[in-house]
Amino acid sequence: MAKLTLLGAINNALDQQLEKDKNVVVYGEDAGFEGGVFRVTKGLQKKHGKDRVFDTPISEAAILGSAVGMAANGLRPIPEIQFSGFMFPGYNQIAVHIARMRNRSRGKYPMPIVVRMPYGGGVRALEHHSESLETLFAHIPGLKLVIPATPYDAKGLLTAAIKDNDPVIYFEPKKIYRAFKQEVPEEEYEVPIGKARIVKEGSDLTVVSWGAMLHETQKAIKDLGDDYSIELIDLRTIAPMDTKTVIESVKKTGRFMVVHEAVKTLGIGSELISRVNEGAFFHLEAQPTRVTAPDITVPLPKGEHHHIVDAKRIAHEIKKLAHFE
Amino acid sequence: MAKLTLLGAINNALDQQLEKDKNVVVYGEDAGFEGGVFRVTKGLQKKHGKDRVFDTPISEAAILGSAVGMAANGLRPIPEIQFSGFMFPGYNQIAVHIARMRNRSRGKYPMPIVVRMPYGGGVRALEHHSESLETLFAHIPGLKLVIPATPYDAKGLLTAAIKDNDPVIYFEPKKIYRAFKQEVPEEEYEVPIGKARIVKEGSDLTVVSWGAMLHETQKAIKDLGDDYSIELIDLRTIAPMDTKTVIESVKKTGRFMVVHEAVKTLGIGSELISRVNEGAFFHLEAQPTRVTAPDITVPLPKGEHHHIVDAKRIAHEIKKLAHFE
Amino acid sequence: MLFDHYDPLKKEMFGVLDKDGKITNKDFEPDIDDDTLVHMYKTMVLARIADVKALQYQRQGRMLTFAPVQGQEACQIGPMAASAKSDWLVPAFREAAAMLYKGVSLKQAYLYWFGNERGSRYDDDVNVMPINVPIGSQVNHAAGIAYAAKLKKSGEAVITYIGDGGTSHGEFHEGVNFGAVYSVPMVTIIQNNQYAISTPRELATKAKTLAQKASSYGIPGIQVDGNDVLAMYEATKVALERAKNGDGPTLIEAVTYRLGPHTTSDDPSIYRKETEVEEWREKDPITRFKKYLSNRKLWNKDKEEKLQEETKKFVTNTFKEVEKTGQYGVDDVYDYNYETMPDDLKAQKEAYLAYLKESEGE
Amino acid sequence: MLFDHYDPLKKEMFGVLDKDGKITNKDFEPDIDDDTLVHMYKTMVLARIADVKALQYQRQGRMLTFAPVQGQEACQIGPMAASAKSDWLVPAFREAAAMLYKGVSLKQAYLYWFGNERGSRYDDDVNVMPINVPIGSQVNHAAGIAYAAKLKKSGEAVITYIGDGGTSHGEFHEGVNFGAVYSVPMVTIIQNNQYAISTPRELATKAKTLAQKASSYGIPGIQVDGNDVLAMYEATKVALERAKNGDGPTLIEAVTYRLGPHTTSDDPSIYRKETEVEEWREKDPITRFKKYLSNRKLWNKDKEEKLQEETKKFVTNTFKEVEKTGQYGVDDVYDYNYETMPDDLKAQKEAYLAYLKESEGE
Ligand SMILES: Cc1ncc(C[n+]2csc(CCOP(=O)(O)OP(=O)(O)O)c2C)c(N)n1
Ligand SMILES: Cc1ncc(C[n+]2csc(CCOP(=O)(O)OP(=O)(O)O)c2C)c(N)n1
Ligand SMILES: [Mg+2]
Ligand SMILES: [Mg+2]
Repeated sequence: MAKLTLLGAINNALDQQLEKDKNVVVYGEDAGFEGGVFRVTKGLQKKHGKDRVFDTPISEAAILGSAVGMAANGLRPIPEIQFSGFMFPGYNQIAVHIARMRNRSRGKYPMPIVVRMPYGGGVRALEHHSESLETLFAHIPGLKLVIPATPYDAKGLLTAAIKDNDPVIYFEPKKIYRAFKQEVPEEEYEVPIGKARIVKEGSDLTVVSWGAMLHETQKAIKDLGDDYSIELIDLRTIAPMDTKTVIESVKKTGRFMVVHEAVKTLGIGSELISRVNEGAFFHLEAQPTRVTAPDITVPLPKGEHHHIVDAKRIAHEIKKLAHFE
Repeated sequence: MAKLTLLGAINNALDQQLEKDKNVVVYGEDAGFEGGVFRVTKGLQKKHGKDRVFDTPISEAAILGSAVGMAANGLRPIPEIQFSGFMFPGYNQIAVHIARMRNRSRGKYPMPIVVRMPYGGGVRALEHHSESLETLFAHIPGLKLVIPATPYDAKGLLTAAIKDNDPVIYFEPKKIYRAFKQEVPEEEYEVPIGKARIVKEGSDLTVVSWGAMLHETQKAIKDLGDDYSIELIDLRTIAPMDTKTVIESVKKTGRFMVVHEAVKTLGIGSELISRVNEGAFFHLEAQPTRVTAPDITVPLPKGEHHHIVDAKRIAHEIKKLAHFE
Repeated sequence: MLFDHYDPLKKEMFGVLDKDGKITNKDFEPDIDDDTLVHMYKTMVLARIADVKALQYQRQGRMLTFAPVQGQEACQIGPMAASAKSDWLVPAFREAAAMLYKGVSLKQAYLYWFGNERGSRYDDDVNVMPINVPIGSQVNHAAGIAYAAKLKKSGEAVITYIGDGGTSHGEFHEGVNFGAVYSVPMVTIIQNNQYAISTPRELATKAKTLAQKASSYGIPGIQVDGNDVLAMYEATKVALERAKNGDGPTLIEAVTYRLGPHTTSDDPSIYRKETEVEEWREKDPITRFKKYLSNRKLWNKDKEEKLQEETKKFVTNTFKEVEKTGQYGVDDVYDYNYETMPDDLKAQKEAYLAYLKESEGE
Repeated sequence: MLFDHYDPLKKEMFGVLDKDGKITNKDFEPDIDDDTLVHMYKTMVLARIADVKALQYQRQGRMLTFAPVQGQEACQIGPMAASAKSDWLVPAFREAAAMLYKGVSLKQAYLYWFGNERGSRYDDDVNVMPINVPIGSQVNHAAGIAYAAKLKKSGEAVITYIGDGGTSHGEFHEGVNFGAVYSVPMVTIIQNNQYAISTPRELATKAKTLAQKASSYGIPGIQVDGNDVLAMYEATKVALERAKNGDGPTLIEAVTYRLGPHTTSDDPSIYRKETEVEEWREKDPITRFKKYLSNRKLWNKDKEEKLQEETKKFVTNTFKEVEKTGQYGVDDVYDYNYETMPDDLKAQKEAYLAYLKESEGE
């Protein structure tokens, strides 16, 4: 076991899978020689060769579209999008091909592709470098979407994603790339896609979050102390959602809150609330609460604090919901 | 007053605004000379000249990106996307520029753009010709999204959209382009953006729908007869949503259903249910119901009937919800 | 090398066959064995008849709207005949002739235009990608397939098609460029059939030829008479050799014409003159090739009559078979979206099946 | 015409000034009045000093990451000086020098890199679009602005910038093509600074020059010494004349070098040798231009010292002013998303303000 950051765990998983499966290829803008702008793929080109770990022209449609072709011809491509805010020019390939080729070809051409992209705010970045675009992937049938919040899950989920025969979008919470270290097994292991993790059991209120925001939520819960018995769930997989775990929890607690970085309207919170309605309506003791960004464009850093929610705000909302009669 | 189809009403609104405002331009793939593949823009090039109504190369990014530039330089562009399923290559321009330029430039460059696109299924079409992609626009701050269900609204909403100084995505329910005619005033009028329409008052149950699906819902209600007192709302504007009208209705009826063509997960239904929770939670007598397509890719025509809901299914679900105790 | 002789910037077009099926360019006449020549011809005829019939079925409401191939058979059959079985075809949406040559069955082709995804499940050993509707996106798929071929040293090359209108698309640009950067074994054939739906070639781009776009990617480009099946064969063969030698992609512009409508929903009389169509009908690629074969004594009237009759029967019978399949079942709709169906989707499927049962009487 | 003399396919590069500031190409030496020459020089120096200072502030954590312009001043100032006040500038993200010349104030420029949208609200009469981060997309904006100019017969032309790496993008392809199809008044300048972050120019495309991509759109293309401000002026002037005459777009490749890092988050020592940087430092566009001005007796040591001192003071004071603005308020975040705030957003804003109030003590 080694102590790794989330970034280190991703690098380790990529390295291991490149080693074990000669069909795995890793590529993207600056992902080869220098190892990516965040150095997530550092050292991989040197070790695995520049045919399997390589730099691309700036062309997201080609990066993602070529993955379709590589997958059709037997590879397991892992393209990187430099920042999730730059996925738009390649979204066509994701929505109309990567998500659909298996179904279109009635199983002849499955798409074992993992699209990696750093996402999320709070890093004092320029425009388009702070987006949380979960909805744009979770709404498209045929895709999976996972988001690790810990180094352990980062490696396990990525390994599972690479071995999955369906396309997986892998969001990397860049704010916590190097925030802390955790013991991560050297050997291969998988964290199953589609299973949430109960971070902390509780009986008064269920809170669901993921990615960097999970840690803000944890902080809020810690700050609130023992007065509140909160069940905290790390959703981990956004699509397909682990509805069951969430519903079970709400049946127990009767109160539901979701915390995310994305804007409110049609954020993942809206889907979770709908599912909680469908699965635990008569257990609800209060209206579900969404703690999210408002429906505005992510501001530049001097205004970003008005957009992204923090532990203080989360704690405030938890108190309100817990005390609601 | 003339009796017009929905398509005729759109043509009429475009014609009128081209006439009244020399800054209006209309363009898209085949939108000029032949008047578009559905003939929505028929006759407009001949009448207004080929500098103001024109054909473009096949390049959605250029079609939408040039609109940004035209708007910045004083025009009111109305680009057409041939089918909503082909908007993806141009989605970058919509999400990162059209929606954001006003905010980015702190008001210097507003974006008075109307992006027209036919959408929706049930017309025995090829792949990518039947999508309902409301979510991909309603989730993006800075955009508006309207969908007419009648010729009267088609003209009024389009006129309002053209006069709006913010970007409006205008979905055209192609299934009902020529389905029926309605009296449409010759003179200019606006149907306000952001206001739903109560199609029929009722006291037992609220159903919200829009576009072609509104008509299936109407049919279902008619088929059900007088046993059920249903309040039917045509949402008309998807973003910004008329939350108030919906909430008021649910407060009255206590039961809520949404019917749409898009897939279930993160469809507009999820947002409506969340808003109903937030605004009328303690009025709800039963769990809200989503009557939508399942979370799968739109099938080719020989399987499409398993995807899109019809009047029969809607009636079935209304009965279930109305009888729920 | 062939490509050095024809400079698209000077509008030099490569051809070997004239309208009467005579060889005008001995230097570049391809060397094709007789059986292959006849097989090429037969497939062109099959594609033509299947097309004519499908138009008819469609007008009767028995098939979906589809994209007819009439007039473009040569630029599809020539290249396919020049390729190996293991080489890939990455079509756009108007390549029925090419697909049939590469081993897609007529039944599959028809099933697709009948509205059934099973029509895109070709046999396992057929290296053809499904019909690709979103313009340009297939070029990136081709680049990826070719990248994999190069990495695996499989010896495969890839041929992809795009229309004249499609060359304006960003996906075309990125795909050809991507392939060129890595020198992958890939040949991009532009079928310049003069129109993108109603929009004439001149509105796609101000470039005089589409072949000259090759210089943007630092690869060879050539303009070829797309109604000359031998020239298309030869240009593709040389391009495939380059590809397999590691010399990278080639761009071929096939100058041709769509004799039919864009699709069955299209009315070409709005945007083009019948005289123009007539001019191109004179250059019909099948007629030209038939003359060539007759000149070489490989074909005659009797053979033609027999072929016509047999093919028509085959096409009619195939369509009848396809028509019998009708609407398809719930499993087909739900079961191919993922390898293993997620729980929530399973629940949706079960709910739908339950509804179907409950509502049977309603 | 200038463009006929330099064929990018033959790698002929246009230049007029040598390293020592001597004219090597009398035929194409531009005719610029003395005041303008001096103003051009002063703006280059301002851009350079603003850049050096900003790097320093950024390292101290007082500014955001930003894209330095050092080394590329000539390919920005030359074209801007050749343009009219009413002509538009549509920048990518590394055009600080061009923006300053066109009337963006240093305060605005700094405010943006300080992380405040107000830095993108230029004065009303300044025809400059905000900094554009998503690669390539600005080219389509330029095409649209130029389309509007043509339609309104306003006489304006549009200059847009893109990097070498950006030419691989589909948005570049579509934008230049769109402009060419309608012959709009538009000039696209590729700043080939040899790298896209860590990725060398050779990996962007196999084309020998980027200027040759022009032929793909049927427009003229020229490769220019991008560190030669006079050559850049002249090439742009001719291109703008063509544009305003209705002859359509031009593509200019400016061969230059980014002397600094890609952004302040970048460590160029990973991917390029110091010797390479040194070579290009010798070709510094500012030094060359200064020598030219000195040769023409328009500049001397005293003037230089004074300029340096004044500019440094101006830059430092401007930054101090900017730094005082600090974080901005709730209104700024909410109020510019729509002309009229929708009700639900209003409610969100009110809820947030209420929360701020309630939680003050927490
Ligand atoms: C991205 C995208 N935009 C628009 C369309 C609609 N469309 C289908 S075919 C066509 C014209 C294609 O013209 P061309 O590339 O010349 O091919 P041809 O039809 O002539 O074979 C268009 C615009 C599409 N399929 N994909
Ligand atoms: C669509 C998109 N993809 C990726 C990026 C991230 N990115 C920012 S700058 C850059 C390199 C740009 O290189 P080049 O075009 O040569 O311009 P330069 O930075 O050298 O001025 C990249 C990849 C982006 N901004 N936009
Ligand atoms: Mg065509
Ligand atoms: Mg560069």
